[in-house]
Amino acid sequence: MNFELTDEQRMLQDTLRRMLASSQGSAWQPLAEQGVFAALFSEQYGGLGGSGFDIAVVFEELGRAATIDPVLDSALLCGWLIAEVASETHSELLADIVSGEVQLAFAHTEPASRYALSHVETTIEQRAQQQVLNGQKSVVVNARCAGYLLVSARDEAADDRNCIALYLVPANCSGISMYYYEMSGGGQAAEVTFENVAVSSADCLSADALPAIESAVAAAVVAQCADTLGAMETVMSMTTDYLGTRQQFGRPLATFQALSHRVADMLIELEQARSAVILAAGHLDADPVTRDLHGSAAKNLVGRVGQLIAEESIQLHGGIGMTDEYQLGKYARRIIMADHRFGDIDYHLERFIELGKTPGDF
Amino acid sequence: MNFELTDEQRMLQDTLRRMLASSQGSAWQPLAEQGVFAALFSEQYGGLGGSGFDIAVVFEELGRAATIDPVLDSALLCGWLIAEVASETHSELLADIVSGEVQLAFAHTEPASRYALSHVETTIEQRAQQQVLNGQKSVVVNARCAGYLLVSARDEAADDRNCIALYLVPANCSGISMYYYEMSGGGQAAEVTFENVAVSSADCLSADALPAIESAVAAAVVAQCADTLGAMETVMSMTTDYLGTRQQFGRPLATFQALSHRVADMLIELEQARSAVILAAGHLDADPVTRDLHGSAAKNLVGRVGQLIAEESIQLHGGIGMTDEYQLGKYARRIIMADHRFGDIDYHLERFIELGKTPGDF
Amino acid sequence: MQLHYSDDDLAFRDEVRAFLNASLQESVTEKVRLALPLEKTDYENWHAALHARGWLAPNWPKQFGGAQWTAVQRHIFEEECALANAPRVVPFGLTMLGPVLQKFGSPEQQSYWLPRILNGDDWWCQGYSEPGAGSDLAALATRAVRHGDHYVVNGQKTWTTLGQYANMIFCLVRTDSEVKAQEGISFLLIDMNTPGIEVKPIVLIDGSAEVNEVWFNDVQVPVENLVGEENKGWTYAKYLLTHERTNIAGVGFARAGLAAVKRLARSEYAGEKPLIESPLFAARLAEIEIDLMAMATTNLRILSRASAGQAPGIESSMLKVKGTVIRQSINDLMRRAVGPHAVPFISEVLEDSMQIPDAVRNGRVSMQYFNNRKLSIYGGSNEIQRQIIAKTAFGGGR
Amino acid sequence: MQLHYSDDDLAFRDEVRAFLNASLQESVTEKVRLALPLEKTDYENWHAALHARGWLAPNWPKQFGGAQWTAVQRHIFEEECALANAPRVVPFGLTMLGPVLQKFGSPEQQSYWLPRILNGDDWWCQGYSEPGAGSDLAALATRAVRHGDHYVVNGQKTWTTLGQYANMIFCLVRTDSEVKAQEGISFLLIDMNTPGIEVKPIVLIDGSAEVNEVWFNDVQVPVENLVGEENKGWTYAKYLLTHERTNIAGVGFARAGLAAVKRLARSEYAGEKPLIESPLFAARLAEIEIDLMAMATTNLRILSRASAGQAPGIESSMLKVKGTVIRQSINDLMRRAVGPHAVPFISEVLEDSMQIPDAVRNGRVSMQYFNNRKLSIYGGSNEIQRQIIAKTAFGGGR
Repeated sequence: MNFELTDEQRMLQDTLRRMLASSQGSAWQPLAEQGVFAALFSEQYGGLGGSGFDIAVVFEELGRAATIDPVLDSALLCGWLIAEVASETHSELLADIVSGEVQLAFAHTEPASRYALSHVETTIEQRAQQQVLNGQKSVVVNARCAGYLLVSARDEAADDRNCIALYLVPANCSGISMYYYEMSGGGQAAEVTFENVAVSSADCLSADALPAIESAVAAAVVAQCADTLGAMETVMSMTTDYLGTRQQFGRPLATFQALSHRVADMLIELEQARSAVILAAGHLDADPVTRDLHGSAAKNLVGRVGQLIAEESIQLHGGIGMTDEYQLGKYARRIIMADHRFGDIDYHLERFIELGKTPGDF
Repeated sequence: MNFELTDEQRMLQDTLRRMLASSQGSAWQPLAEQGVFAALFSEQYGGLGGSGFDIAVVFEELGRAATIDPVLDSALLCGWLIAEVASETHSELLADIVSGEVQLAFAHTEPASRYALSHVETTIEQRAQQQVLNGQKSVVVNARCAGYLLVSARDEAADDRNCIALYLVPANCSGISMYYYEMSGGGQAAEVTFENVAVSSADCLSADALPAIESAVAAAVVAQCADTLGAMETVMSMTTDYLGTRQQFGRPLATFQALSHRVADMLIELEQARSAVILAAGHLDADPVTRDLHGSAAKNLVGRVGQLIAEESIQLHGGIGMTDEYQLGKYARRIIMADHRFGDIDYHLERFIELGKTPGDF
Repeated sequence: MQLHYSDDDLAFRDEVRAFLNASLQESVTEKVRLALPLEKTDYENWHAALHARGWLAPNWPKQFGGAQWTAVQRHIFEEECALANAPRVVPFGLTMLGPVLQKFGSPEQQSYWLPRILNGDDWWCQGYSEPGAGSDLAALATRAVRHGDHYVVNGQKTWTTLGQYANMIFCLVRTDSEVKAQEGISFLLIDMNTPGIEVKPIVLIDGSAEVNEVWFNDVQVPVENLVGEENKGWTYAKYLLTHERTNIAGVGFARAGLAAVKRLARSEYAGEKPLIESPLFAARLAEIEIDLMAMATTNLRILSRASAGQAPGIESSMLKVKGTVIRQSINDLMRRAVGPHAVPFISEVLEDSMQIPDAVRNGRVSMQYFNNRKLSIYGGSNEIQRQIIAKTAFGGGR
Repeated sequence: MQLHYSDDDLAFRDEVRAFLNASLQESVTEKVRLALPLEKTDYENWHAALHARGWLAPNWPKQFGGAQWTAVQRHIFEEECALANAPRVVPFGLTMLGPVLQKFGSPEQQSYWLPRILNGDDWWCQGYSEPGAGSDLAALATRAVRHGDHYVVNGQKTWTTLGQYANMIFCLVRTDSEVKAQEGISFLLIDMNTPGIEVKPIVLIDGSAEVNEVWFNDVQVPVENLVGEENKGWTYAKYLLTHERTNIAGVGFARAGLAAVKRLARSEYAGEKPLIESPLFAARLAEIEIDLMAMATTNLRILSRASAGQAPGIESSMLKVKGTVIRQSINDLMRRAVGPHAVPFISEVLEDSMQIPDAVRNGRVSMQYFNNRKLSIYGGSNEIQRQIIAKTAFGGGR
């Protein structure tokens, strides 16, 4: 048993922490130059890492610095999807993702799908000489900057696990319309409508993409949890700093026992969150049941801890914590909104229960 | 709107509080002499009260004093059952209950019924010239002192709401065997086995007793919640007294802010519990859905608050709170064990949800 | 005990409902329901409509033009307004300054300012908090120095809600720094148009800009704008804080919020079933509903005691804590209900907020969630309330 | 990172399992599983079996007869013992006094007492707490006054676990009352058979009688039973408290408890379905399981750091709090699982406890629930632990 990072991981962590501490606005370019995206992929796909721990190291730092670049949705999520289903036919695109040359967006969630990965109503139909996409996608993160969309669709209406196809569609195709918005947690997304968007069969990356989607989302769950962990670390240090400095009734807030005991509970839960992230990262390459069981455990626990730490930090700060100018709010939004991506605490608790019924050794 | 007790209720409360504060061991005789049991029944059944608030007043005081007599299970629960189904045929027995002359026990719960009131496997069968009871009853409170048992049974195996009959059986009938035990919350109970116990058709109080059982249990739920409320009041005053007196690190525990804020939260929840009891008591005579909705709300809320107050009081007391000699433990057991009678917090939360689906004005 | 409204109360409720039905415009209630920002005129119109009906000042005595309702009537009114998504009545003149002037103001101040409050001639805001004095008002540093018939005021106030619309502010200022912290404070009425005053909005984490900083730089205030005696302002401020807290529990807001959650949870689907049938969500919802039922009853119990002339004690602190916790849980449920659609950042300052597609506008519930974190911070933080409750409990004075 | 046990560790685990399998008697494990009281001989037999295998003192250096395992090996051993329902090893001699003597005792004390601990010649108990000194050890009042070659001890100790079986007690006593509270304390070894000592059981709320009061009335203790220097006892006590807390999280106990809850919840029925399929119960269970998985990992992380020679910091306080909260939640689930059958009072002093019908014996889980309220009180209450954590956090020394 060994809970230490490898030397490479530690270097990556140091580099990222230094770089992001000084970066303003987008860090995409420096991230690409430092080869950070390569850390998210195994050598097989042109990367230099790709393990759960590599992913966790990168996203913990991105969360700690509250970086707004779409590393999770574009590089990791779409990159893993391409790697899983089309690494050979689209090796050039994959290389461009790994190098940071191109950005994508995963158009999968729909207005009625909530967190279910298998709920797809968008249709693909054969009409005359071509295939056409019709449907509505929700919360397509990074749609505005994406060169391509990865679009899930079905050729029949069945709401089951089979027959979910994945298409690679240039974002500027005729028939695609988007309503853009900023996200509370940082970054941007869009509601995307497909109206008779013509695609060719070469654009179809997979006719049965759900296992690949589940695998890529499992990596995204590890990333999202690590991101929240990093953000919580920043929040905790802001909170202890503030309480140690701010005076009320003639002494620092930190000396008020009722407040300091709440800080102790937050620190305890932060350690729990760190362990949950380690467990999820360490099982990302396990069989799907074990992988998802630990992913769900982490997403549930980190979601609960995130809510505690975000809410308590604001409360312990008082008024200043409510202001946009102070950085805390940005982090609190990032942490709370993370629970609305890839399944919230209830979704993952139920999935954990469901997966736990499968006998297995974990 | 008026939240004041009537003069009669206030007098009853004062009398009870005085009497129970000075009583040692069983208070059954003085309770009977003061006409306390009469307060649990309406005039129609020979009583002087019988409203939800009358019941709440009595049981709040019994809980406050941690009285161990079986007022709830014998007088209230069995009394209400007789009143509901056999007030005319068994008027003498009812009068003896109201005056405190006789004690009964309700043999209804079975090893597999958990909290469901409609789960009865005990059978009643016609054999030759007589009817015989066979089955097993669990947690029959007050079985040891009961002159009669009220036994639920079915003549067919159907596990539905119909065909649950109620029999009045002398406790010393041949074929009845009992395993007695003390209860953690106070009082005693037994596991009771019926093996070919002969009964006559005159012993059958009702052939379809479930609505009456539900009504009597609704009154028992109000009583149980009020009892817990009273017990929590004692616990809170023990806790604030202790923290105000006990010195640690040179000053009273009450001056430690982390502890005093927890006390504040307990007091807030205690007020919540009081309101929940008032709501349940005030709707005891409403239609069954409204009645049970408020009963379930109270049992759930009081159960949650009880756990908070019992656990926190022990923790705030430290070691002394763990000892049997100090009175706190007795109260903590009474409060926690109340959650295991007539449905626990989960059972009542689910029932609340279920009942809430019925349209109604509450 | 009698849990139900009297016939008189029920008749009053019907009267309120009829009035709300006739007077509220859907364009306004829709904004309230979606927690979108109101125009200044929306507030003003509602103020005028209530004034015309004689219902603007339920808490004022008749002699000053108030409705002089019973506590139960006021509760009914507040609850019906919340359920009907009426705009809130801006409280600074009506429920805060008004009672202080009625109790401590000079006859001249009463006859000049009180009618102007009712008529809506002045829009008041509150100058209590300062950057260095949050829950600790005694630490306040804004100074007023008397020069002849004027005070000269210097300092900074913060968290001034709706200060951007106000033309008048009532302020706590330090007039004597030699004495103990809570003495030496005075209560001044200040015209916001006086030279030297600057108002800067504070943007909150939900993007809203309803609260402000107010800066005072050599601001001249006529001495007749001093309320009561110099250096006695702390007494008036405490009166204001403990007085008039009938709606501190926010029962009406909570009920309206819970109704909104249920609406959402019936239309959102988790798989084949509406979310409201998902066991975990239903359990969260039911637990909050049970808590709210109890708290509403606690609120009525305290109101009914107040009607009977008993002073509210620590109960208002209890209601403040529990009321805010419940409302915050409802906001939490609301964002959980919309699932992945909670992420859009729909600030109230977006101008086309009524044109945003429905799915995207769901993000508004997250804004409410973040905005309502303030509930447990302002008006005496929940920590301060717990301190008050514990102090009373250990003082043995329950 | 590598989350899994090494091959060596796995081989060790197999070895432990085989040993437990061969050595534990079902009559004993059954009592442990049902939380029934053990006989003195049950403890003694287990002690002897471990000693025979050389596994009695995992934390002792080899020179004193210890196994000198790695932290991970000790963790494996403790976890396997808990899962196998092995009796606990009475810790007072082995994990508490032993290390103190090894570090601070004289060569004579080491060579006399340490083998006796291993051989089970002495049954040690602990005399720290006093009625007036709970979490505040510095307030202790038991005095030892030196007269020639003896100390004369007067006072009272409390919470002395298993003191009824003990023939020796190690005590903190005050030898100088002139100095500051934490100075002037000495560490004495006292023979329980000395005249003037009286042991009285304390019955706890679950009816158990494992803890005791110990009274000292002019008890003569030879000076050679002083450990280390006079008035330096506080240093040794702190060493004892911070040292050897590898099992503070109680992961093994929690895992065994969770397994027991699952067994119960599969056999209890709520209507047609086993309780484990009831959504609310399943959710409670899953949340605790998730918390436990994380805590077990935190525990391993800290152990692995300790193996690497890093001193445990506030992490052991964190594990104490989270570990006890989790174990108490498991006890809570256990009583919930048995539903109405939780009410029988099945005290451990009932002599026929193995003869009680199964349904009634379910009441035992409530006893465990009540008994384990102690977990968050003793060994430094959770409030003390939070204080330590906060102090470190604000001291900046993480």
